[in-house]
Amino acid sequence: MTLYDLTLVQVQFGALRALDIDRLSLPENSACALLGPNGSGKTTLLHVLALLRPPTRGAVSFMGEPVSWREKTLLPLRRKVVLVDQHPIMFSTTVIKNVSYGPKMRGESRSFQKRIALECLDRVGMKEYADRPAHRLSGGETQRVAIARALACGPRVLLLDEPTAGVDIENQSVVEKIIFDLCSEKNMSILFSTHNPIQAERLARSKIYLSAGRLAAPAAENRFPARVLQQNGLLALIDNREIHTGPPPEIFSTGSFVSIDPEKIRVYANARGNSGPRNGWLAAKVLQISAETDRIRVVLDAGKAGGTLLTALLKAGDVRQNRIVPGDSVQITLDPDALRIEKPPA
Amino acid sequence: MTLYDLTLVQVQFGALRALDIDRLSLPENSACALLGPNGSGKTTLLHVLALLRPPTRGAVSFMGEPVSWREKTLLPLRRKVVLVDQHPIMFSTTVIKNVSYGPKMRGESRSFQKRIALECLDRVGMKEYADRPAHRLSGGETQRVAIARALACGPRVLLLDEPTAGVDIENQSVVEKIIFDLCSEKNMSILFSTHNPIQAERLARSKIYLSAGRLAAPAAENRFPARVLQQNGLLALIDNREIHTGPPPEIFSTGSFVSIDPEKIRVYANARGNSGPRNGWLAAKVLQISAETDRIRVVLDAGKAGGTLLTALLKAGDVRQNRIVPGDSVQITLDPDALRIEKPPA
Amino acid sequence: MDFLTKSLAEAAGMLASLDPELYFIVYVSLKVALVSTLIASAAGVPLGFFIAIRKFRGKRGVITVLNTLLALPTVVIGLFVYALLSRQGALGSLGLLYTPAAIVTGQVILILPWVAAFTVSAVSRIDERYRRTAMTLGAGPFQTAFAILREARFGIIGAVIAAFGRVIAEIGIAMMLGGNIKGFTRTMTTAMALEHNKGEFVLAVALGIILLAVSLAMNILLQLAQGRYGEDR
Amino acid sequence: MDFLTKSLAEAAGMLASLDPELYFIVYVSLKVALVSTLIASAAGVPLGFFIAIRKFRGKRGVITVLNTLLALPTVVIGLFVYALLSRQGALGSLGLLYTPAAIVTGQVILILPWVAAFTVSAVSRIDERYRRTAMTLGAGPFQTAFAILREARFGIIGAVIAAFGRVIAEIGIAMMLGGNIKGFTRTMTTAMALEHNKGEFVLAVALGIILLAVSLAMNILLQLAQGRYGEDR
Repeated sequence: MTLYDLTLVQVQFGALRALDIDRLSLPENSACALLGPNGSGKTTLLHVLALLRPPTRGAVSFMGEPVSWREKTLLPLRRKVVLVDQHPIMFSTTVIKNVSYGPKMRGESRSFQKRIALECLDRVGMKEYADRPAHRLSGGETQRVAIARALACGPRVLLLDEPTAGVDIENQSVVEKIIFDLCSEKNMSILFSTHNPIQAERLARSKIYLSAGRLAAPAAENRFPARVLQQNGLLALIDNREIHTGPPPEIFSTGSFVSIDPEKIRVYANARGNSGPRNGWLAAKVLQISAETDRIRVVLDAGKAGGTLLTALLKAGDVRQNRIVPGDSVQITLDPDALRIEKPPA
Repeated sequence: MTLYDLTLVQVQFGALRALDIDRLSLPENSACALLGPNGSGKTTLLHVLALLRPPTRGAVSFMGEPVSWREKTLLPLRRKVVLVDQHPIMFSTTVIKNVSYGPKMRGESRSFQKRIALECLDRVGMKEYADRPAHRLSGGETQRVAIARALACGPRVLLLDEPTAGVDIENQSVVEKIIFDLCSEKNMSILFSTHNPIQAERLARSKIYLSAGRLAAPAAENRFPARVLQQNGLLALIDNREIHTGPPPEIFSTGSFVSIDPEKIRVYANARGNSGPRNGWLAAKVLQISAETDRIRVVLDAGKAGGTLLTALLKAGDVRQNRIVPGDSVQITLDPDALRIEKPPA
Repeated sequence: MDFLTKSLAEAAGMLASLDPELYFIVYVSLKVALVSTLIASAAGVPLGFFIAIRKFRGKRGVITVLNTLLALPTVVIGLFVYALLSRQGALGSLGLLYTPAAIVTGQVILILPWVAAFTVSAVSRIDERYRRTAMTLGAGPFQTAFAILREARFGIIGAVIAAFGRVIAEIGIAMMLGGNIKGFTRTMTTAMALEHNKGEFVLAVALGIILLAVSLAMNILLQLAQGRYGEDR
Repeated sequence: MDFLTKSLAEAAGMLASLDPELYFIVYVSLKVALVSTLIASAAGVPLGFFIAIRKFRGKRGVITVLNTLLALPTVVIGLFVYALLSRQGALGSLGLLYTPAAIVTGQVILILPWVAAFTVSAVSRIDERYRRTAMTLGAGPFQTAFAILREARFGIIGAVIAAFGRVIAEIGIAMMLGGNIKGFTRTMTTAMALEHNKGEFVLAVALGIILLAVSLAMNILLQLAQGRYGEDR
């Protein structure tokens, strides 16, 4: 069974379209990371998935049921999913009363509330804080208690909004370890947002990328404000650099964007003695290479002067064979269908 | 001439020692990045360097002169250095009045104020915003105007606190480009803090690492809360994993930290058929490889279960020869003097 | 200064001797102020809470009107209620003029907007995340409202304390609607204002000491409530 | 209700006929309130600004005292100043009792803590980054202080407006120290409170209309200043 099915979901804040998702399915018992830059809509998506914010348009179905967004039918559904905010707040009472809030709302007995709260606090290593005032904890401690408070609700889905942002360095690894353990939990799906690709890679089994409110290719960084010119029938201008592309692009004035599919960038080590840029090739410098689920993620500096960051997704074999090491100068080409040009908003 | 000389500088906030620097020299005309995790003292150091916060203890000298921290002698020195805050605030007036504030304070003529302000706004591409109310700009626009406002002071030193934090994605590359251009400026030193190693690598010519208020080895991540046990005379326990070390460590209870020198970690590709861990070796997985000034930075997952992130600094040749690619399982050893054990605070 | 010192000494003696006239005036003042505050709070706190947590058309306008009503001068309220309660007035037949009930009526009109407006402000200051947190943890609409109310408790207590401090120290309404009738509607403020140059100066000073003590005590309570409140956020 | 409507109609007629007695009372009220506000602001704004931007021992205590003085009841101030200015009082020889100067003295004592406390609060709300930004851009100590003052301007204007609104509507001080002398110290509030059941009801209603208009106007100005202020941050 799928956990969530989103169809043509949009969230509009005044003039800003914060979220614009054509179709998104999340399977049950998944451990999924939600990636994207600041302002890309991660938090808005989490609020929709937590059934806290009805989308402006579109249909959401949760655990096979279409969500009607009427308060009466919503409550039982909402009790199956818990969101932990980016900077969680604590009710101004003790830690244990915070953690037992969920069971209390569900009408559980006092003894059950206490038992489950202590159990969950123990899981995050905060049992000895049970009787402390909750609003005096540090950022990292608050995050851990907030996770315990969410777990005490016994949710089928746990949503975490940037769980390690604003957490001190000592608690960061503790929180990551808790999430790692939760990700292998049976009978609970987990979805967390992060801006840290390494964290996503280590903790999650799958990933979603957001860029400007839309689902994006797994390297949303490759999106540039661009003037696109039809010149020689074949060229696109990005950040004043020429990049080859197959079909002649349409002509737009400023305000348009160019996205480059990271899977369609080829990277070649500089051939010996062949240092000058060849026709149709771009010179670039390798900055970073990291592991992606079944690919290698290569971050390239393709600009003239501190210029344009490009992300390519390559096969491990290609990287090994080419002996590409960060710091290397390389040459890149784009496949004919690598470029996607977005019209400026009307 | 050195720009700054700090000797035994400490900044204390109540019980917290936010900054504790034994010795730091910054050369003139440098372009330097200041790295370190949240709460490591980056902002506090910038405030000291901007001559805005006298250290609790220690001596600062600026452009050859010892700083006395008396308001009278401080003002002429402070007029040579400008700090751009992490989230800069704008005075509630027009953009151009904000930018001409520095020249105005220096008693420049109105026509000069206006000319220099427009010039600086032009440099950051915000000239057409001159007459807008400054406190209604977006985060990225505010950052650009704040840089223009700082430049209008004609400083010898420009300090930027996380200049791309809180900046929308479109403006991020613009701000980076501005910083890149400023870094190649003659007669102006630039120091910026960032938590993005790629940004530091691309924009700066040198780097400073801070960890818990102290200057740190160039990979401060290798610092773990640890129980260190004298066991077999040779072992240290980190995060419940055993790591070899040469000299028998002292015994501390909880609260101590272990740092591992990233230059003293050796990484070996798994020998064929020799997959089990050998004596004195640790198994790890390569997560990320990136370029560091004259080294390659390798991020390793050395934990059992989503465990311990280790950073190693290797030579490019070693990486190439070993054909290490992210995703690989590798084995690592530590040099006998790789571990440094910090006593818990008294 | 000698005169002031002498009056203070005599007033202290009067306070110590448990003068029945003095303490009856204090009793009337406290009773009237307490009843006014209770009525205004019983209506104003739910009203303010409702305005703060509900979204409805014209909400901004309602809050502006509420804030504007804060400026109602006591003498204007007094005059308005007088016109209603006087023999020629619409409610003249009730015979309430120059009774404690008349003072309470005017004072409730005075502080109801205070209690409501400060409740709106206290509840609005509560971070949106409290609502979201309660909801995501499975609270229904009433439980969510209660969680928000609970977080705003110090602000709301502060509103009630401020309202009590305001009515205990006001004079316009008490004078115009109570009429300073000895042993019936004479309050601390009316006695002080009207009797001081009729040979009752020592009584006035003694009442002044008590009124000052009550006012300062309310203010200190208010600062404690706000301080506690501020610390919590 | 008929009575109230009739009174309102007659009062409107009185307002329209530019009745000299009516407008002289309004003139005295506005003059006294304005002078009080100006004196209190001239002292209270710098005092509050100084307390807010300086660090000194006992700052918290000074702010607590200032906040506590907000609760001084008008009748207590009136009684205290009366004791000073009455023939037997320390300043009795000045002959100020029952003059506009006496009212001003009492009102300044009333609102000086208001102006100062609200200035402290307005300046303290100004983000620490404004100070830092001014300093790093090369401003000296006075220029930095001026930059902060400039950012706090709407809050400070709000404090002054609130103070004016408070004195124009207060009655305790005006009555006890002015004595409601016709053509000299009779203010809107004292006239309304003391004359309404002596056949001067229409005058009282006419004054009530003007006082209400002034109070609401002040309050609306205050809301604008605060709104503008809030929007800026």
